[in-house]
Amino acid sequence: KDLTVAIQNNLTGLDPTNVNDTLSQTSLRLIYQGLFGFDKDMKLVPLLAESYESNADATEFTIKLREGVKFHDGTDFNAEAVKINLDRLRNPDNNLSRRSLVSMINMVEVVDDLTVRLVLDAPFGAMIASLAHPGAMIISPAALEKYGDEINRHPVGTGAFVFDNWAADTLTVTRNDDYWKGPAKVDRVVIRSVPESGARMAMLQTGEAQFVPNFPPELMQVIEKNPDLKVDISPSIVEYYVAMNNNKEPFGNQKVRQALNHAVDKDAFCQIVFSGLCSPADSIIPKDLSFHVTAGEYEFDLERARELMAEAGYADGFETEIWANSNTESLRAMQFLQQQLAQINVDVNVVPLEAGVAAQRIWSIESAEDAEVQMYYGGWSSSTGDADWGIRPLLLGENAPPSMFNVAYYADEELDAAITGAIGTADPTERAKYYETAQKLAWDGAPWIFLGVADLVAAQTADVTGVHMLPDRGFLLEDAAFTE
Amino acid sequence: MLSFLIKRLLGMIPVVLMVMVAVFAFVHMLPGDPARLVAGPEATAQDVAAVRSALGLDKPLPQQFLTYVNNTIHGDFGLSLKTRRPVVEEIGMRLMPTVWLTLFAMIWSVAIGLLIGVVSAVKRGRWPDYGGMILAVSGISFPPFWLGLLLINLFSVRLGWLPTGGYGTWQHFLMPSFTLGLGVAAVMARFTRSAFIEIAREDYVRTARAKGVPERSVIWRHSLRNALIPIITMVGLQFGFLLGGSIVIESVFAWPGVGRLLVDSVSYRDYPVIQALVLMFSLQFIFINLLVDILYVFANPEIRYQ
Amino acid sequence: MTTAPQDGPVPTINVSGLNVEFRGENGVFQAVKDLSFHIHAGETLAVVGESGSGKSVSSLSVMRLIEFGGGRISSGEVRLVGRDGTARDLTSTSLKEMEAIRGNDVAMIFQEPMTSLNPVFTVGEQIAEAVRLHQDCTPAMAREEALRMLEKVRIPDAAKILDRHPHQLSGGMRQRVMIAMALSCKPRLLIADEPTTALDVTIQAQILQLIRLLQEEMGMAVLFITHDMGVVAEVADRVLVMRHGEKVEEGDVRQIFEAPQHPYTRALLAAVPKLGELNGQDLPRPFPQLREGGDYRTAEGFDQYPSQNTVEPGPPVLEARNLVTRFDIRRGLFSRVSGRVHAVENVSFDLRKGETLALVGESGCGKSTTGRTLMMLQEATSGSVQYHGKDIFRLPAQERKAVRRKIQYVFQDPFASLDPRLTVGFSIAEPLITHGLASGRGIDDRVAELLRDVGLRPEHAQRYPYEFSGGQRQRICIARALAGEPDVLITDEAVAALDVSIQAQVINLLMDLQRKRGLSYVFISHDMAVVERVSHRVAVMYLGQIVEIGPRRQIFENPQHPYTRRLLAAVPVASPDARDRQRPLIEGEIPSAMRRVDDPPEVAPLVQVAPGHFVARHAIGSFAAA
Amino acid sequence: MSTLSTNTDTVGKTRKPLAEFWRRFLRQKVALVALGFLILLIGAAVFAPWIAPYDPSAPDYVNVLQGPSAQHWAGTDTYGRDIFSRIIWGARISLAVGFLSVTLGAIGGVGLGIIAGFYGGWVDSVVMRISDLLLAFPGILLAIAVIAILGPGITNVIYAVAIFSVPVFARLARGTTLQLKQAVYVDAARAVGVADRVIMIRHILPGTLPNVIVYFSMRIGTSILTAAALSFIGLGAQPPSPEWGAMLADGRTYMGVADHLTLFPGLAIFLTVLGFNLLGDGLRDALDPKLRSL
Ligand SMILES: Nc1ncnc2c1ncn2[C@@H]1O[C@H](COP(=O)(O)OP(=O)(O)OP(=O)(O)O)[C@@H](O)[C@H]1O
Ligand SMILES: Nc1ncnc2c1ncn2[C@@H]1O[C@H](COP(=O)(O)OP(=O)(O)OP(=O)(O)O)[C@@H](O)[C@H]1O
Ligand SMILES: [Mg+2]
Ligand SMILES: [Mg+2]
Repeated sequence: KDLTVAIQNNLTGLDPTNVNDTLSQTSLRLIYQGLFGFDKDMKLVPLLAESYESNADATEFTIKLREGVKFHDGTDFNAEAVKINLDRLRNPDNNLSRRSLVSMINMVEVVDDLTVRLVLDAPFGAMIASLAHPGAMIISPAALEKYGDEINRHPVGTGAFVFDNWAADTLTVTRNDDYWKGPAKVDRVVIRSVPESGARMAMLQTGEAQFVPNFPPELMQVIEKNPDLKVDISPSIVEYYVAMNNNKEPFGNQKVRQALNHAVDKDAFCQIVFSGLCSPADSIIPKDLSFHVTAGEYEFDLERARELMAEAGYADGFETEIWANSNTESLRAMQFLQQQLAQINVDVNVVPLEAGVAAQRIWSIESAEDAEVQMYYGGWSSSTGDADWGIRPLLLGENAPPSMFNVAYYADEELDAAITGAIGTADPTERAKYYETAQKLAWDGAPWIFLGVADLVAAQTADVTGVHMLPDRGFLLEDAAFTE
Repeated sequence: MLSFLIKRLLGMIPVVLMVMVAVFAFVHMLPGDPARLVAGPEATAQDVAAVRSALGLDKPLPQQFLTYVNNTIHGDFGLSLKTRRPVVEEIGMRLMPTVWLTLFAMIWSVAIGLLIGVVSAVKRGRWPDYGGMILAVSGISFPPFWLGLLLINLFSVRLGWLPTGGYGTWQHFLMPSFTLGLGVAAVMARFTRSAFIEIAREDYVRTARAKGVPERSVIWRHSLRNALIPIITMVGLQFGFLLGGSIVIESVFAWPGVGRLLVDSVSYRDYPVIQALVLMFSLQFIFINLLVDILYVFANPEIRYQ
Repeated sequence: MTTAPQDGPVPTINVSGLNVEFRGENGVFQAVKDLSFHIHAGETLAVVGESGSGKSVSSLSVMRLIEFGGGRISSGEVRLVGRDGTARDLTSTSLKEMEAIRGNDVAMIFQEPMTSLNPVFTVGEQIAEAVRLHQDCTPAMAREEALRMLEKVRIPDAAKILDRHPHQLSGGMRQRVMIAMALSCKPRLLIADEPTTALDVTIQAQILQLIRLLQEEMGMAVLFITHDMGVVAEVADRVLVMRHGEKVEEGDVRQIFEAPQHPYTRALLAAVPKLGELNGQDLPRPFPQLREGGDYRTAEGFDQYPSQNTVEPGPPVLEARNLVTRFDIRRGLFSRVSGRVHAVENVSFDLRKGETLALVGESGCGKSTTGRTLMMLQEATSGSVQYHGKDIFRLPAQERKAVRRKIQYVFQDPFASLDPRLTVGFSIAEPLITHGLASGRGIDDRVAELLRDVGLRPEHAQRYPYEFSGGQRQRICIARALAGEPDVLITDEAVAALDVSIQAQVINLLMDLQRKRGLSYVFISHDMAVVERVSHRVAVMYLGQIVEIGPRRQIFENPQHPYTRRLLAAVPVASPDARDRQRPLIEGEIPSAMRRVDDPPEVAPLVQVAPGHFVARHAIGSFAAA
Repeated sequence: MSTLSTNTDTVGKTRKPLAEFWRRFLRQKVALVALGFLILLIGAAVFAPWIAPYDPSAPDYVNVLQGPSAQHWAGTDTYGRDIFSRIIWGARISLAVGFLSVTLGAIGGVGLGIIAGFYGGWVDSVVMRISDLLLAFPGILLAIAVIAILGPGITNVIYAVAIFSVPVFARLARGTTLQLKQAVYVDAARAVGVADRVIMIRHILPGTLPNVIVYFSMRIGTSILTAAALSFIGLGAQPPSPEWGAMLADGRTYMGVADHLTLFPGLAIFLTVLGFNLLGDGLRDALDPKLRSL
């Protein structure tokens, strides 16, 4: 039987090392596998690797590979294949968009047929997490040889399904009978892009699709009324926040930033924007990311907010602008924030930005001084499942646009030290300490209005099991099966 | 006839050139950096710079333009920035679904539109006229995505008669082409009515009656042929709109067509795809115009090739 | 006066007590009142009457076509004997059944030949359709029949014409196609509504003969509507005179001509211009007008008007010199000029203040184009036109506007020259407004005055062109042309669509204006009898060239060019005694003015044969050099 | 003898075309009803602050997504805002976008089309090639371009929609002009000395109007929906200003859960567009004297 999955957007490519969107990456997990991967709770698990060891300062990783695995084209999976893949990915001449995952590797050594050693330039504690990212999945060396750049259209991996066809809006894969974990339980998986959420729901109802990840929470009622359908709600690692540009008055003032945090009712935010399927943020990273600690709470308290505003000299409020990518959810969120902040006389002008325009005005500026952004609403998920990628790109002082994504232009020396300290070691307890400090510091400094962590909602027909959403909004289909 | 065709085609060369200049200017005027979008949300500044130079977007604009024109003339439309598939392939696999959908929608809506228009004109001022026109006006007033979703709800979910969307069998065509054609049918109905009323009082219509031509034939043969000129003009325009304008319908019915591709490409700043698509739209527009002009001559021999 | 069914055979059609009305905004308008008449097989009834008297409406009612034009037969009976010999009342026949009767038992030739054919079908198809509808035959047979009909109406090269579209044919040919179509099913009754009004005399003569021949052949009853008493005399067995929607008199053609009873009929006959009436006179002279209660048979019964000597000496108002207007016909990829229509070729003439120059000639000879060129509506290929010594082709825009007011044009097609979206009042007021000649109420008053001048009523100002009959429209156009108080008036067939009485009135009006204001006229016409009345000088055109020009008397009494003579011979004479039914048919169309680029027509100066009388002696068309 | 036999009647006034047109329009019953509705709507838009029972952007988190009730005639939206009030306020934006943009487009298009058709030659070529260019460009893309350059906001939406209405109006007007300029009555006007400009306005423009009005009234609907589409991709009205199209687009994710979110804005658009179209038909018929007696 075929499993049809309806997703919102078109896939952008089939070369895992060269795609950037979660949907494409996660879909490619059907065909490809990495040395490591995640289970449905986003816990790191070995896949093509069996185990690894690293030295103390996190500069050398030795990885033992699984034996007897074959690519779909019959090529053997071995250390040489890993070397070819990692060397291809980290070579700047190849211009692969996922290069940053492995750019810190200095050398890939084939120790024996089933062992590779990675030697890094500098300590990088999150190395193994990076390898678990779909961008570092392993491609058949023979196929790379054969197709060259065309590998994007002829994927050959070791996964549970063999590539069949990629048309305008559909990816079809068929069962790999030689899969090393044993053959999958469905014959084919079809991933179709269906832009309208209403249409995706209709497909579920008619049985044209069995699984709809990222289901709009507002439609849950419909599913709940239908005995043939069910929803699956799980926590995500996507945190929503409003970054306040610290270079712009009055956001340079910590009291103002804290006041704004007190002025927003986070429960209401979850209710309005995500129909209640969301929990208020309690740190700069979501609960389900490793090294998360509860950093504190900005309770909804308008009195306190007004007080702080007065202390900061803004008793009469001020006028500002909020930007976000334009989509239904951010529009809803921005309007909500507009109403909330109006309570403390902050007059917010809502400016939705078309994707390209957003890229231009927020990320592609020449230098930090040119930034016009005042407040930016967005969400972030750490695609490596590690705290590092959840904090460093967003709050490290030097990572302000255009270099990375610190739209708050937040620069705090103590915080920077904690963040860089954490990647200097591979020792989990030490990293945990660093990250605790970082989270406490950032919470107190309030570079953002901390909002919430949305739940994942997936809808499926009741006769399907083994389909899951991953906390980063990807999904796992490998174990899908139909119950009769 | 042949020389007329050649002349018309030659006359369109400047339009195509203008379109090329315009679309090039257009994509580069759009705020937004494709390199940024290609490099992805997690890319660093260096990554973006690397992508930019790999795509040749760091070259001076005039040079980029010449490269673009040169490549286009040689039939090379490049690779999509987004999927890295050849643009020709990217468009190729979406073109036919759009063309068929458009044709299908066009055929039924023109037929129905004509029928309603003629009946309204003939029964002018009586209830079939009001009924027909209100029907027609409703056709234009329905927001298409709303209607599309209502239809899916009724015919797919409730009744289970039709697939919710996608491109495939004839059943797949029914709802999208209905939704798409509704506006056209309305436009056709109203223009037909209007043109028809103009014709109805012509002397030659009276002549036809005087020789005993049955009323049906007076309407469908003698009057309609003469009313065709404005109608054909409208069909041509609508056709052009439909091919490029079915974006909403393609989204609602998950139709793998060029309209959706265009919107996706714009938001992705996929320059090669946008450029090729717009060029294609303009060529198709030229072609339809030509067809319209040829039809004019068939519809009314008084119009000569000029 | 009722027409009781007479002894003998049953008439083909018997109309009794017919009333037709139009429901308008301003109430009901009764267009035909209590009309009765009958026609026997083989007989021709001519219906005459002034414009707007209900002639067309009556005939459309017989066809039951009036319903499609917004009219209604309110009472009366139209009893027609069909092919099967049974008589039925058409007023109570359903419209569905009428379809089988129309074209089959009754056929009609319409007043407007230019617009009555469907532009999108070939003429062959249009005739064949009629055949197919009423006769049980295959398309091929219908086409055969269409060809036969075209040959019968003597269209040269009929096989080729069969596949032409109407716009490719001249007015005369279209009218013959209409006749072929009407006759194709050998109707019992043929209604011909002014079939020749728009045509020039030579073609008219052909068509009249044709209808008569075919009538004799098929034994049809013919209802012939016209306002031309010459035509009536030529074709009618009996005559019915209408006025204001009512029959005023009916009788045998001789009786009507010799002993008309009703004063209106008398007035009508009195107004008929007769060729040769001014023989021996040099100057034009207005039509005599029947005195109230006067005896139409004696000169004493009329108000006679003296000849008018309005021509003032001095320099001419208008001088045309070597005027040439050609139309390029382009073909092919590079729009090469493949041929030229030599519409006006080397035309020169003078026009003095107070003078009327008539321009006569067959259809397509270039009369209108000459007029349009004078009006600067058509760019001249070469030559000049001077108005009071100023070359009007080279005037600055402002002066040009002033000159335009002074030279006015009455268009050949009155309906087309009125904007259908404006009231006629506004159309007449337009020159006043444009040139600031009146304002406010002054405009309304002036418009009312102009309307009265041309025999219409002031309240007509509020109506739209389509609400008028052809003749009424023509008068509106004259009123409009007069509004700008011009010096020169170019009238293109200005009275062609008028019935004789109005025609006489309008012509008298024009001449009166000439006398009072010293107006000069270029009088374009194909009606030689009218031309004789009005003109001081006459220019005869043929294939774009003037073949003969001279004082009116010279041209009419001593025509020099063979073409002039032929033209004069074709004029029908308004007397039943003069009719010559055995006259041979003149065949063919006039030769075309279109020539290859490398084949220009021969032009040469005219030769003076008498003082002021010039004649072409070089070869033009089929007329060889003399 | 210069005054011929006439029945001397009352002197009729020369009715001006405009007055005449009005008189005829007043007889179009359906169109009058439509006009009445639109006037009502415009009134509601103008007097929205007094008519609307609630503040259109005031949230009420206790009463979100409520169906129609006595308090909220059209229910409330995601933020508990009163949909009825939003529709009344939204009339301001939607009517402005729908009407102004098309009016601008029509004025520009018809003007250019008549000039192109009347003068022909190179003027015609230039105008028509530019309009071809605009037509060849998909409308939504053109709108995005305009807004990308001018920035988002309702005024720019109006310009954007106006610009891509121009070519069709130009074509329509040009087509009719080509026909009408051949008319003898145009020659007749010229012969009287009427200036080209006046001929275009007085004799040609009215002839183009029947088609233009029909298209105009249809276009209003399209442009309201286009504006909605633009709002939806974030290029239209600024939130929280209530724009019908945006309300509809927003509400569509609730279809099946809270249908009143789409029903009422949809109905508002529907009725407005219907109103404009019926009015358009009426105007068209009033402009055409030939239809009078029917
Ligand atoms: N469709 C119509 N609506 C209103 N009045 C009409 C209509 N057609 C004709 N009339 C009026 O009916 C009267 C008779 O018109 P009709 O066309 O029969 O005149 P006619 O005798 O044929 O004149 P002509 O010789 O000028 O053709 C005229 O006063 C005319 O204004
Ligand atoms: N715009 C034009 N283009 C090409 N040929 C034309 C044009 N106008 C007139 N002609 C041709 O020029 C010739 C003279 O036409 P014109 O209208 O002057 O004739 P006319 O003497 O007025 O005839 P009628 O008595 O039928 O009105 C005809 O052969 C006609 O076909
Ligand atoms: Mg008549
Ligand atoms: Mg003429």
